[in-house]
Amino acid sequence: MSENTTSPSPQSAGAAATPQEDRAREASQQPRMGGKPKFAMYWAASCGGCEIAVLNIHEKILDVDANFDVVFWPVAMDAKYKDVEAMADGEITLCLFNGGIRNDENEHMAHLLRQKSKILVAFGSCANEGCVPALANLSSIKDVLAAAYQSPSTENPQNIIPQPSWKAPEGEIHIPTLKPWLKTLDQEVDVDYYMPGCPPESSQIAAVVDLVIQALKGQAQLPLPKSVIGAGGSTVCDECPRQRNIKKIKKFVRIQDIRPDPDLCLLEQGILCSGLATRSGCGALCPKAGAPCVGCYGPAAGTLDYGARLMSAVASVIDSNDPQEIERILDGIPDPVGSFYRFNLAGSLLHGSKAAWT
Amino acid sequence: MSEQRIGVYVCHCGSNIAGMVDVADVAQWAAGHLKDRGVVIARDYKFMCSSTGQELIEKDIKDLGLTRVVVAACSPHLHEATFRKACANAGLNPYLCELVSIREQDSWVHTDRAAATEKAKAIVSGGVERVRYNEPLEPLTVPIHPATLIVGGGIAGIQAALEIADAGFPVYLVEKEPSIGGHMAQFDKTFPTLDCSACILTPKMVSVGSHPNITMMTWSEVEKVEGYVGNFTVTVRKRARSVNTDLCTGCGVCQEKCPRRVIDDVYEAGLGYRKAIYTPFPQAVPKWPVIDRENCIFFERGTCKACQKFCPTGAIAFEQQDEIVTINVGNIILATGFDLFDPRRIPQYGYGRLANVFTSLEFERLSNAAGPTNGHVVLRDGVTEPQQVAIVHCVGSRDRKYNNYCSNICCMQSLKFAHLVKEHCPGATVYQFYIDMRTPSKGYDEFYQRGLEEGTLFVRGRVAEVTDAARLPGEEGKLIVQVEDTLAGKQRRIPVDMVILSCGLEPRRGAKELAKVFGISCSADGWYIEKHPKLDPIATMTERIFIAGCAQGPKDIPASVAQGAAAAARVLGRIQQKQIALEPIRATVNEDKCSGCRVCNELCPYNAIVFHADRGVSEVNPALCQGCGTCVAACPAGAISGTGFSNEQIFAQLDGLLMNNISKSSVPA
Amino acid sequence: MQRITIDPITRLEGHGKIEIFLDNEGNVANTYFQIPELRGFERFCIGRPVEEMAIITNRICGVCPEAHHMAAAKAADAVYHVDPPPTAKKLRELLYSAFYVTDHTTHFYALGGPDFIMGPDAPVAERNILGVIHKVGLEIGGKVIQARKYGHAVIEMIGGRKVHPCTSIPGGLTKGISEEQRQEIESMGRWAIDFAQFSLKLFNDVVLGNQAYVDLILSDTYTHRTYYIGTVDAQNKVNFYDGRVSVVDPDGKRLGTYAANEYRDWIAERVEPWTYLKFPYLKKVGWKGFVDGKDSGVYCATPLSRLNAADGMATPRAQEEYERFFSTLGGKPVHQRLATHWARLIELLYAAERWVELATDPEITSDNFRAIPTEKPTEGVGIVEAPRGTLTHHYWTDERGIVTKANLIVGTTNNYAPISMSIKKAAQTFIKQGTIVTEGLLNRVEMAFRPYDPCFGCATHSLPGQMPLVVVIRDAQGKVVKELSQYVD
Amino acid sequence: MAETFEPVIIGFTCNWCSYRAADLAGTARIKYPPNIRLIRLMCSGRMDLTFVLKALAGGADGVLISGCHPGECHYIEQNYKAMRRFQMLQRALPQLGIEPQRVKLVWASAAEGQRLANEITKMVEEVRALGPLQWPDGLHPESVEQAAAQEVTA
Repeated sequence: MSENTTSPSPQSAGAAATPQEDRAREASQQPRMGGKPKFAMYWAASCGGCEIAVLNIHEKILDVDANFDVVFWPVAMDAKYKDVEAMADGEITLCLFNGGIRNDENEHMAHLLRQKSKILVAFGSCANEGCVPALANLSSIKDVLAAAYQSPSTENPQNIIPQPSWKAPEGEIHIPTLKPWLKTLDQEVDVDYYMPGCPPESSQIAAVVDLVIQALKGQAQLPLPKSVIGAGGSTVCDECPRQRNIKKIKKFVRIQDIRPDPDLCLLEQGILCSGLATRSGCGALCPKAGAPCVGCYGPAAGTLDYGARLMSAVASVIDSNDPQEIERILDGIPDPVGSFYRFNLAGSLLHGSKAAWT
Repeated sequence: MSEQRIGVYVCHCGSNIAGMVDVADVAQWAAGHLKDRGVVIARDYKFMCSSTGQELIEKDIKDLGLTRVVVAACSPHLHEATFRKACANAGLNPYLCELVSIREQDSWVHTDRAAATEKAKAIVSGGVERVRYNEPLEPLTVPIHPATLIVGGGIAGIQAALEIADAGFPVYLVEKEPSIGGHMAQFDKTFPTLDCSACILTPKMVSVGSHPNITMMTWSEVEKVEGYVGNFTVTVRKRARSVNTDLCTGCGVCQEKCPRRVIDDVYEAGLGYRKAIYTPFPQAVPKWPVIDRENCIFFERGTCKACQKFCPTGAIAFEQQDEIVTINVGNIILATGFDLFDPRRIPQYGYGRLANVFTSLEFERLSNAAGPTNGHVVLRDGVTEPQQVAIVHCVGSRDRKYNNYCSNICCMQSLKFAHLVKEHCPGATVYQFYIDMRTPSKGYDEFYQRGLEEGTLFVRGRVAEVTDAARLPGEEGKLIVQVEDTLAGKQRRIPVDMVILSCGLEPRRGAKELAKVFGISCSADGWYIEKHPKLDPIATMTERIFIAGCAQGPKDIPASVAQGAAAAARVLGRIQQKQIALEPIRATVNEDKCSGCRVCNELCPYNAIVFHADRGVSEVNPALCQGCGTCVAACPAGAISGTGFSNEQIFAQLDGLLMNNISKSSVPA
Repeated sequence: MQRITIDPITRLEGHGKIEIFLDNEGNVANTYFQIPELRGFERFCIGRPVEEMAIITNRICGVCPEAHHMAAAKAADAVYHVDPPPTAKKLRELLYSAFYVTDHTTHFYALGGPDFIMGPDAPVAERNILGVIHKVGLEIGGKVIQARKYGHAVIEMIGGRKVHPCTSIPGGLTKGISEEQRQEIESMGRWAIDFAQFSLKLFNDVVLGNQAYVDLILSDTYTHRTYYIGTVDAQNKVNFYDGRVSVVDPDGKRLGTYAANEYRDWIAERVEPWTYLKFPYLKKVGWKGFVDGKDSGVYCATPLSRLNAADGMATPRAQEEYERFFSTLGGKPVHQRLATHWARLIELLYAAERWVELATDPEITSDNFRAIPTEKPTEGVGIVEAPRGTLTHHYWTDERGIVTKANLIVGTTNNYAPISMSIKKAAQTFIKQGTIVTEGLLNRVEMAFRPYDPCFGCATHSLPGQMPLVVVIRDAQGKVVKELSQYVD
Repeated sequence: MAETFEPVIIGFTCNWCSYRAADLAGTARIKYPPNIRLIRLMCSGRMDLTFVLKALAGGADGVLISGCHPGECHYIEQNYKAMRRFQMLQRALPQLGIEPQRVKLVWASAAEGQRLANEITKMVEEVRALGPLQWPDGLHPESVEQAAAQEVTA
């Protein structure tokens, strides 16, 4: 779920907003003595693409170095985990947190960095809405483990499954405990800003870096707390050069089945494209490359449930009033949940399948 | 959201609600548990809708500075207006008031007091959450065009046209036949009074024809309706008459001289002939004939022109083209009438196969003095008078295979036929084969009695078959009516000379297509749906479009006339207001969020959504929008919002109904 | 008994945790290298359309999404029994070569290289890309950034996006490239060749020019006699995108080669209860535990392995370097793990050369980059050489092409056992009779696995965070007696 | 949980047909179980699948969607859009581990109070038979973990 959750339910009725505003206000004040503001970036259960995307801002990375004190960034530099614990609360000015919350260690780091950071940014699709790994929320941990440790190439006659703690002959050793359910960052801790994308586009990252630097110099305003940064206010179609006509879908096709017209809206050609419901900001990269939008920038502002929005929209333009024919047309979408919640399952209203918790 | 001050008012509705719901408890609960949701006062009262009840609300609004009001009482369809008005009186925008139903949907339908009371709490809680997101709205007002379009020149349409025109407002009367008059013009006598149809109809037709405020468009059809409530732009196709109406005097020479005889299956129901250039009947209004180009020799072969040769005023105009005219009107009355059920669909009744099986309309013509037989009731041979006549009721009506409904007029028309047979063919025996006799209206049952007295024979039972296959002596050369006499409880075979099928009424073929043109809806039977089956049988669900006569359902002449007049009265009332206030429930597009994906474009049946290619965004025309909210739900970018039923309001109501708005711990067990 | 916990390891693209147990004499009793996470891709690929595997499984790893994209796309081709047109294959390989350039560059300059360029005993604070820049000069930083930039430019041109490409579908690609793009790609490729040669020269001067380093490379500490695998073309030359997988024994003798769909005859995986990662081994030889030698099925799949498993490189300059490599290090196979860094640079050169070869191929701009599948989808395997090892994707589908079972053996996973062995060996070398453990240990242990460039993001199909290298020494009761970090206190 | 489980069902009705049918059921004192709570929309075409999922995620055990009969929509044909969305959702629910019978589409004209009451009664029984859905509170995923605690250590 993201900033734009307009759900009036009291849990999200902005009750949390105040501490954010304080943090944001403080953050935008001139850094106190102790020199440059402190920057941290951390990856929880993620693929590392976000780190790569940040590295891909190329020369801009030097601005970060020039304007921030990089105190914690595992992929780029050595720093002591203990150092983070030793920091004062809110000592880190800006923390980009990517990755979902898959195990108790991720949880621990989320809480620690929340506590130590003035501005905590949910960075990238995983932290925002769960991304592809959240599709695991469709199955029980049992099944997930079975698929991995009873795989066709695994020789595991005694059906060994890794254990959170195990008594080796020499002593007990531990590995983190998997959670039944991959969570988004703001399902675990309070988040100040949301930066979507899988990964966020480097150009957007660069722009945000600039903005924050300006803001810290008092030359710009930080966006309102809880808002989405580094993305557009519309959906991908807004940036898509393909020609669009009124939508009437008689048949859904799989991309390998046709040679799509390179200039015409993919959805109108029956290819399930998520662009219409997906927040703009990427520049419609995939549709420009002839591939349908997969939805990695998440829901548009004001959307409570990405998949429900997309389903409602796509179903509305099915060109038939006959239940049987509609069923036939829907046969063209063999994996609705996978297709409509590809990146958003953890962030959706249901978070996953009942299978994951029963 | 700024802090809300909400008042909750729980109505006893005497014992209607209080009898099943502990209203005091509900009010108390709301005051307590919904306090931190903004409820500052919660009262219960005997009759909230009473003036004292309303004053209660108005007083609280003033004294307590309420910003929102929730009334838990009856259905919003009953009293929403009442309580909105009360709020308005107290200076609170009426749309900041929410009426939730704990009567129709709770106290009246449940039997367990405790459960009903808990449900009432949930309903109130839902209303409170929702009302927090209600916005102050102003009704949209649009001016009304004073002109009225009436489609259909039958008796209902004629009546409506005259009422409005006489009141001094312009009327366009569109009729697809060459003359107005409709089915009534085909009848000889009308039940139950048996007065002459022509005698009472013709004067009305004439005054329509000559009325300064009525523009008649016969031989014409409506092709397109655009614009919006109160300001429709209607496109009418005036088919080429091939006659210059400025010159034509209606002398009729052309019709005499025209060498091409055509079977007239509209006016004469196929029993008589007309010419290729014709007026349907002598008293036709307007008087000008039309050339039926399918059958005109000139249009077939390029020669003939007899009519032109003889026309004294040179009014024949073969070169005429269809004319497309657009007219602006503020109101529309649809009086498109009915079609007769085609009895060929019931083969065992033999119509079309057995010469002397007639339809009711055919008989109307037979018995009409101006008809093909000059009023002689004879068999197809044109000479033989029938000695035995069978009248079969409910042909195509009250029959699951065809139409479930009762066609309303058949019993009476059958009684009329029986009377006419006896009048024209003295000594003839007449059988009525009926299921039930239905003669409810004024003077109808008396007419039925009269029929009985005249010695018409009534056989109760649905006719199984009409055949000419003689099996018993006396059946040769006769039509045999096979029927189970459900009173005598036995099968009977009754030989007759003539069978009259009292055919049911059906919606006009193409009624559905026409409904689409006007944006109204049809019932499963195909009749146009009225706004309310009892309280508003004249209006449709589409503002400014009314229905009259058989278009709304089978009815007799008095009812059609009454409904035509009623529709006219409605229209006149509207016109006098000069402008309409529309419920401000509308969809609006946030152009910054709109990506121009165009998902919504095709979804609006009122074409209220336009796509601006230049800006790459869609826009909703508030005057065309009817507020259904389909586009709001479909917009993948969440760029369309709907006033009155916004996502926020519905989400909030959900949380309220599910009691997610109050911490679970404090939910009463 | 004492135990040492190293949790986790820095500058390794993924998360590892090392437990070292000492016996009462203070010698290493055992080490456990644990991988703490699992995301469950094999499970949730099930039910998805197979054509989406290329965009779902590349989320396994943001460091080498291109590898997963390719393997998944090739598997999907196989599932549909469709053979993409030559142009499609060449475009994919072109993208893939450019990717290799960025990836190997990143590793050598940011992750592995610093150990050498700065020297193993340099303060950790300096043993990173910034240190390298300071030592070798600022323009090198620019060059490294440039190399990554160019690589990603090509990836975006063909793959549609810089990270997580999206254009490979069953039967080919969703788009081709224009002549303008081709020219741009070619000129960037030519620059990449110079850069690769520059990097080899750098290695030559700084590392091979320094006897101490050469000795270090050749020292037994970093040597394991294992099997090696790597993909080779028809001429048994190294190939990243396609071919048969060649398997050679510790003596360099080729056991044979296998095609993608034969992988299960050769490779099996073992599960241990103390780690989420599995241990692949050669099925034919069998699992004998964490030991090397001819009788142990433990094998290695790295740049070094690929050179060992092949007969040479398919491009001229790389071939020269290939020959020099083995002559310098005393013939095939080379078992010294630290030589992997050198092997990686030779691959960098090959990738750059291949990049230009393909960019100048007359077919590359053809618009025949798609074949429409006509067969019923069934089952298929796709194999590519990920920079960190042979990558295998295997999918079974129903007749609609919906995945019913998925099996993934990922680059780094291949090397899990050898890495564990390297760590143990390093620990044993540097912890003797309770020698006071110093940070030297940490550096050496790090150096032991860094050649593998392990990416446990791939391996665990997750890439959780890392923490600085910390050694905790506990006594038998598990009480902390000493704690060391990489920083000089 | 109580001896007999009392499901909570959220009903979405259109303003013109099904809500009036509910009114009619009331006026005619037709009885049905109190487990349903209605939300009035202008048209079933307003039905955003988000409403259904929010209801289910928010504690509802079932959702009833109701509108005018096909061909009788007050807005001409918008109820067909509701139907299309409903059919789409029916295909997604099983993947989410939710029995499709928990969400129902019922056409009811303004005259069909009895029919609506019957459908509600039927659905309450069906959902009662399915048992509680009790989806964990989305904003507090801990409840998910409690639900699945025993699964955590496989």
